Amino acid sequence: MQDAEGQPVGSPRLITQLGPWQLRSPILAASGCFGYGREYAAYLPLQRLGGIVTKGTSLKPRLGDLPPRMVETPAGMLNAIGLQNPGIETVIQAELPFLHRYGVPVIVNLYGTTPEEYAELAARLDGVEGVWGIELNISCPNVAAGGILFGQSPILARQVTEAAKRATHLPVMVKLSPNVTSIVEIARAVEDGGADLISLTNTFRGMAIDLHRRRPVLGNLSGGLSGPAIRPLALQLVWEVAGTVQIPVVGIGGIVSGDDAAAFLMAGASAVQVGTAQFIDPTACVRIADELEATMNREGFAQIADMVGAARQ
Amino acid sequence: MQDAEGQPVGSPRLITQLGPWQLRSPILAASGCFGYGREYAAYLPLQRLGGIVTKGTSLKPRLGDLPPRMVETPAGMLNAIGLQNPGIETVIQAELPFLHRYGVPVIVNLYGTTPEEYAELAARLDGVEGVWGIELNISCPNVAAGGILFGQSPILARQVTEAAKRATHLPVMVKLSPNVTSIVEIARAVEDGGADLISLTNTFRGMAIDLHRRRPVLGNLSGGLSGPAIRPLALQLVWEVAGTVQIPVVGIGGIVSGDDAAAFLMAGASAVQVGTAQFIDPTACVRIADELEATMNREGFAQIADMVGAARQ
Amino acid sequence: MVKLVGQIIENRPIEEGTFEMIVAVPPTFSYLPGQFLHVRVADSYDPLLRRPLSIAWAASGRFGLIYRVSGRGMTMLSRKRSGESLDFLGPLGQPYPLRTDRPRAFLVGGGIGVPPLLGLAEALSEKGISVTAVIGAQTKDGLLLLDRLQPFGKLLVATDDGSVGFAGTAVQCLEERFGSGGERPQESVIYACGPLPMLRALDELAQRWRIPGYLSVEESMACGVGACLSCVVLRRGGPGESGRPQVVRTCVEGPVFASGELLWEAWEQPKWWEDTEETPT
Amino acid sequence: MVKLVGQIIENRPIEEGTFEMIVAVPPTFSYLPGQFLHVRVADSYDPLLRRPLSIAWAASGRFGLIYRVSGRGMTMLSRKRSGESLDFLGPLGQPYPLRTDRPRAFLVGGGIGVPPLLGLAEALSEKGISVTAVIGAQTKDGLLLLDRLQPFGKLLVATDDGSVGFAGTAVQCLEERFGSGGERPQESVIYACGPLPMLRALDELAQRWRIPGYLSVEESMACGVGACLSCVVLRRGGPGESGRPQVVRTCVEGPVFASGELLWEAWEQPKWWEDTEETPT
Ligand SMILES: Cc1cc2nc3c(=O)[nH]c(=O)nc-3n(C[C@H](O)[C@H](O)[C@H](O)COP(=O)(O)OP(=O)(O)OC[C@H]3O[C@@H](n4cnc5c(N)ncnc54)[C@H](O)[C@@H]3O)c2cc1C
Ligand SMILES: Cc1cc2nc3c(=O)[nH]c(=O)nc-3n(C[C@H](O)[C@H](O)[C@H](O)COP(=O)(O)OP(=O)(O)OC[C@H]3O[C@@H](n4cnc5c(N)ncnc54)[C@H](O)[C@@H]3O)c2cc1C
Ligand SMILES: Cc1cc2nc3c(=O)[nH]c(=O)nc-3n(C[C@H](O)[C@H](O)[C@H](O)COP(=O)(O)O)c2cc1C
Ligand SMILES: Cc1cc2nc3c(=O)[nH]c(=O)nc-3n(C[C@H](O)[C@H](O)[C@H](O)COP(=O)(O)O)c2cc1C
Ligand code: FES
Ligand code: FES
Repeated sequence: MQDAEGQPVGSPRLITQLGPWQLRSPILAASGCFGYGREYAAYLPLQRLGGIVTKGTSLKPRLGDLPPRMVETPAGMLNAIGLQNPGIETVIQAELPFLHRYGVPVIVNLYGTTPEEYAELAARLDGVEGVWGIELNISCPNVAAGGILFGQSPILARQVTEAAKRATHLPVMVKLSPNVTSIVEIARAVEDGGADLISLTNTFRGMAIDLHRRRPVLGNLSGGLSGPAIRPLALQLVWEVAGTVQIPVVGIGGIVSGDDAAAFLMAGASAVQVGTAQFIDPTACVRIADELEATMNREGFAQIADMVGAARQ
Repeated sequence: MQDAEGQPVGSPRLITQLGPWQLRSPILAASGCFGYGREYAAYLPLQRLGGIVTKGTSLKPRLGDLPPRMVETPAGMLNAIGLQNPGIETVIQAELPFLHRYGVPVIVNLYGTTPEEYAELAARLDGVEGVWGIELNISCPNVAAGGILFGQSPILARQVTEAAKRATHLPVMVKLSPNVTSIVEIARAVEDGGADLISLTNTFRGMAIDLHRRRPVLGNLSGGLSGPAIRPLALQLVWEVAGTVQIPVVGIGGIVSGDDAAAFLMAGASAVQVGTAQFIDPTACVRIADELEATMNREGFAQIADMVGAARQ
Repeated sequence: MVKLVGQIIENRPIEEGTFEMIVAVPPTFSYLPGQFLHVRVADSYDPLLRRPLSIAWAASGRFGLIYRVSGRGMTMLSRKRSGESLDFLGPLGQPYPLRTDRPRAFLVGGGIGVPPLLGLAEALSEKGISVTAVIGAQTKDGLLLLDRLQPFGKLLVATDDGSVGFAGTAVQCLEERFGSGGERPQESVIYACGPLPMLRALDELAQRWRIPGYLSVEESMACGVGACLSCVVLRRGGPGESGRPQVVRTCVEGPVFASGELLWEAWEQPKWWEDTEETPT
Repeated sequence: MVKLVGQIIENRPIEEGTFEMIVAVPPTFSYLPGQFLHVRVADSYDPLLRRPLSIAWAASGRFGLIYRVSGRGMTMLSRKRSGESLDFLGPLGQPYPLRTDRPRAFLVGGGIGVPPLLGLAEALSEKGISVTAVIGAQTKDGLLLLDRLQPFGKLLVATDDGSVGFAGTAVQCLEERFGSGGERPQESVIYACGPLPMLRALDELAQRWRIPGYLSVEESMACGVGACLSCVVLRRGGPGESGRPQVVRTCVEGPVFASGELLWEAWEQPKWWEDTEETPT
């Protein structure tokens, strides 16, 4: 399929209603794995994506964590990037206009150290051209303050959500951390706080040890585990959350194929995000969409909406 | 090395002090992955193991979970066995005497639905020949009552520990669940409850979906993830707990090589358990011990104790 | 029951999508038809686990595996070349009993269930049993190993779409033979390997005609040696066990079970498994 | 910057533990010395990530990779056979600048850093630059590609144990040449690829002798294309940036950096990275 300007837009069967948004595909690029879109523009038609969630963005620029920042693990990788980013102003001035040209829905992933910071970030993005919504990262395991702390307490998770909601007209997606006893409790708190969507999961806190140097490999000691290794864990969390909240859920974690995406949809997600798979295959977000259509054909689903929750009956 | 009867006992350099026990090796067979020792006796010299932790054992026999009970995932597997076991009496009469013949330290993994049941099980094993200790499974994700519930609440975890401690003279090891917000909180509760050792981690709750049947693969819907996929997550938990409690920690999760075992020791574990690796290589527990000795040579460690916590300096 | 390493002599496609691997082993290696090997397909941990494969046949110092290249594990296996080594455990599990008290054996195979019948056909025919292989598939192209079974006796072929032989399933084909009086139930034994629906239908047929039947069941396996309790099925309790169902391991007590032994409903009826605390076992 | 699939023409050991893979690509394929490819070594997800490998050389319609079979990824790569395809991204990253303003080039390679110098030596000598390769290793057996570099100019060899050539490191060997007045710093450019300690020592040497130097750095990479921020190093800020250090990506702004550009202390001194909230960048 092509749009008015002859650009490929993918099959109409992939059209997805995700809360307030109608998307061309249920496959979105996950935060931190797609930069601000520039790097992958040469590898795939950006306009075919359901959306792009940007790298986590803070008020001020951040240098991020000490290297080494990445280490491979079985079917996974640990990262401790530490939310390196140029700060919200530079992102708005220098990065978002590029994405806006492609007409691809942009969701800006936000990171703050206080509810007020989240609110300030959310307010700043209100009305910025090309921005469809924000994703609150209350689940980053690689920063000292904020981040995961908000995602591990129902009260704080709710406060951050409320603060952001009050500050912006944009739809607010809240991204949960898996490192909790009860994901359902956090999901409820976030829903009560007024979130429009929930995305999960962020990475799982993990570690690798350098035997020779006799210390953890990563500069930050710990990192966040992503990739196929975490897929069964993420699927379980999505299953639990989708069975609890009324707002739409976006599944994330180890998706590398159309069948993987289908599993998350069947577990109750309305769309998915793809992260680490991009590093292995820079066309992943579009390939997975095409594979998902093949899965729909094979398993007899006419449209994306029919798959959502199909394994819950 | 051989013992008085000419049986191989492994290198003296592998001798490990684990809390109250002096073991021939820091490599123990993990619960549920070694049955009651019979099946693997043909594949490896049992007396070379640091110890065998038996399949989870309950007061009454249990049929376990509905099949399918196992599904492979990237670098991991999900299981939902549901603690099938013949009950404590049969285990004492029919299974433990077999292991006793090999002189291998036996630690009986116990599962109950109330603190009283754990106490009853612990009391029953007191003085049983060949039993060196018990491991309280307060972390099984595959049973409806008890199990993981105790492992997710500091108060309950402490109660179960205290109940078992009061009921037996045997050393009590408590096996933690990773599905918690703060592993440190649970570890402290268990230490306060009088535990002699802490082992971690049990499996992570996960799910796989059968796209064709449009339902979760496992009969129990969810299962527990084990294998190399979880190694970085388990290592992180061991790092956190070993930095918190004074009692020895036994590391478990995705260990398949001597280098993997070394990483857990360097993170602060005093010994490790090997589970899923046994399924891939039925000689794993002994091979890993031999590889660990090679790692010690390569990295310049004279004895096991020197490695413990070496990455924490 | 050992861990062995054999050398691959040959590994090539023998039919569309199906490979045969021939492996050299010490001449002391022996097996009984119906037993399987637990094979390591990769050095990596993805895929993680070994794969159970029936021994299709064995001769002095070598054996054959015949496998369909379906998923990732079998694809990796198919990439191994002659000269490389194969890491396997086995032979494992209970074989088909070779019944010599009845003169006629029907070997029913569906899909990728055919390979173990090859060695079985040879063993039975060596014992003077008259062997009839009943091979079914959806279409003509799915039929496996017809030429290899031919030498050991009669061959009946069934395809769902009727593209060759009997139009219908292998079980319906067999039913028709007994129903028409063409075969005598009281002289017959049934041996089978194939998909679950086929085995259930055969079990019913065997019980109805009072024919002894032996069915090889495929369950997902982790350890393959009885340690993990992954691969279980429910077996009807014998009179001595006061009729209580037993959880048995496909890898140790199976994969071959006698007709009438298995509680197939267990696959569908959670009640057998639920509230096991309450179930007096 | 593309995702390509090439066909492997050859993949074989050229020296102890070192392989050369020759890959056929469309004749339009071109690269500049110092650039790398990001190569998929397995179909499985263990190992998960691509592996960065320098292009050692390229000719019309083909290129060569030269790699040491060290860990699992390289072992898997070494198992690929001619006729199979190779999935790669690239050419990626910044090449060595080919400086023609100075007549002499010193190409310093340690360990597995030698391969990219091959194509570089060829390109420089084609431009009329006098090339001297300075190759170091711990022992004689670790010296790589001497015969392949020979045709492009002079060759200096250094071994830590003195088993052949200069007794010491490649950097010490070079130091000695300049120190003895045997080479003229003001006519020279240094190009290097190798382990971190070698690069640091060379950086110091180059700055001290005021020789322009270009150093290729190896950092762990996930994406290889600049999206993940895994592979960063700290670069000194230029005057225009008021001297503030910048985080740069080895895969995009590197792997080749100019001597004097990198803040090596960043690898050791967390203070550069800590409290970044406070750091006015
Ligand atoms: C006792 C026994 C004997 C067998 N003999 C043969 C044989 O001779 N030839 C042959 O082609 N196949 C045989 N099978 C089936 C064979 O084991 C599976 O086809 C194979 O495991 C598929 O692996 P895969 O990675 O290619 O497929 P995938 O579908 O990718 O495998 C994913 C997972 O499912 C399991 N699995 C998939 N299919 C089956 C199945 N049918 N039975 C059990 N587990 C399965 C795998 O072991 C693995 O854990 C046998 C199975 C059993 C239990
Ligand atoms: C720009 C660049 C060019 C390179 N060119 C060459 C070359 O031409 N020939 C060659 O033999 N090697 C080269 N290397 C190093 C090569 O990438 C590593 O040797 C290789 O990744 C090791 O993979 P493995 O799985 O065999 O080792 P493992 O040690 O098992 O790898 C584990 C992980 O560590 C990473 N890693 C290991 N060693 C290195 C390293 N030295 N640099 C960066 N990451 C590493 C791997 O990518 C992987 O993520 C280059 C590296 C970079 C960054
Ligand atoms: C290198 C890297 C950087 C990431 N950065 C962010 C980030 O800035 N903000 C965020 O919310 N999540 C971040 N994530 C998490 C991913 O968005 C995603 O939730 C996680 O990786 C799981 O998905 P995957 O397995 O598909 O990668 C990052 C992940 C990786 C691997
Ligand atoms: C098939 C299977 C059965 C298990 N049964 C038990 C059990 O009965 N009791 C218990 O405490 N842990 C049980 N476990 C958990 C293991 O002992 C171990 O904690 C976990 O598998 C992680 O280690 P691994 O990655 O080395 O397997 C089981 C694990 C598997 C895979
Ligand atoms: S596969 Fe482990 S018990 Fe059968
Ligand atoms: S490897 Fe991803 S930015 Fe360099």
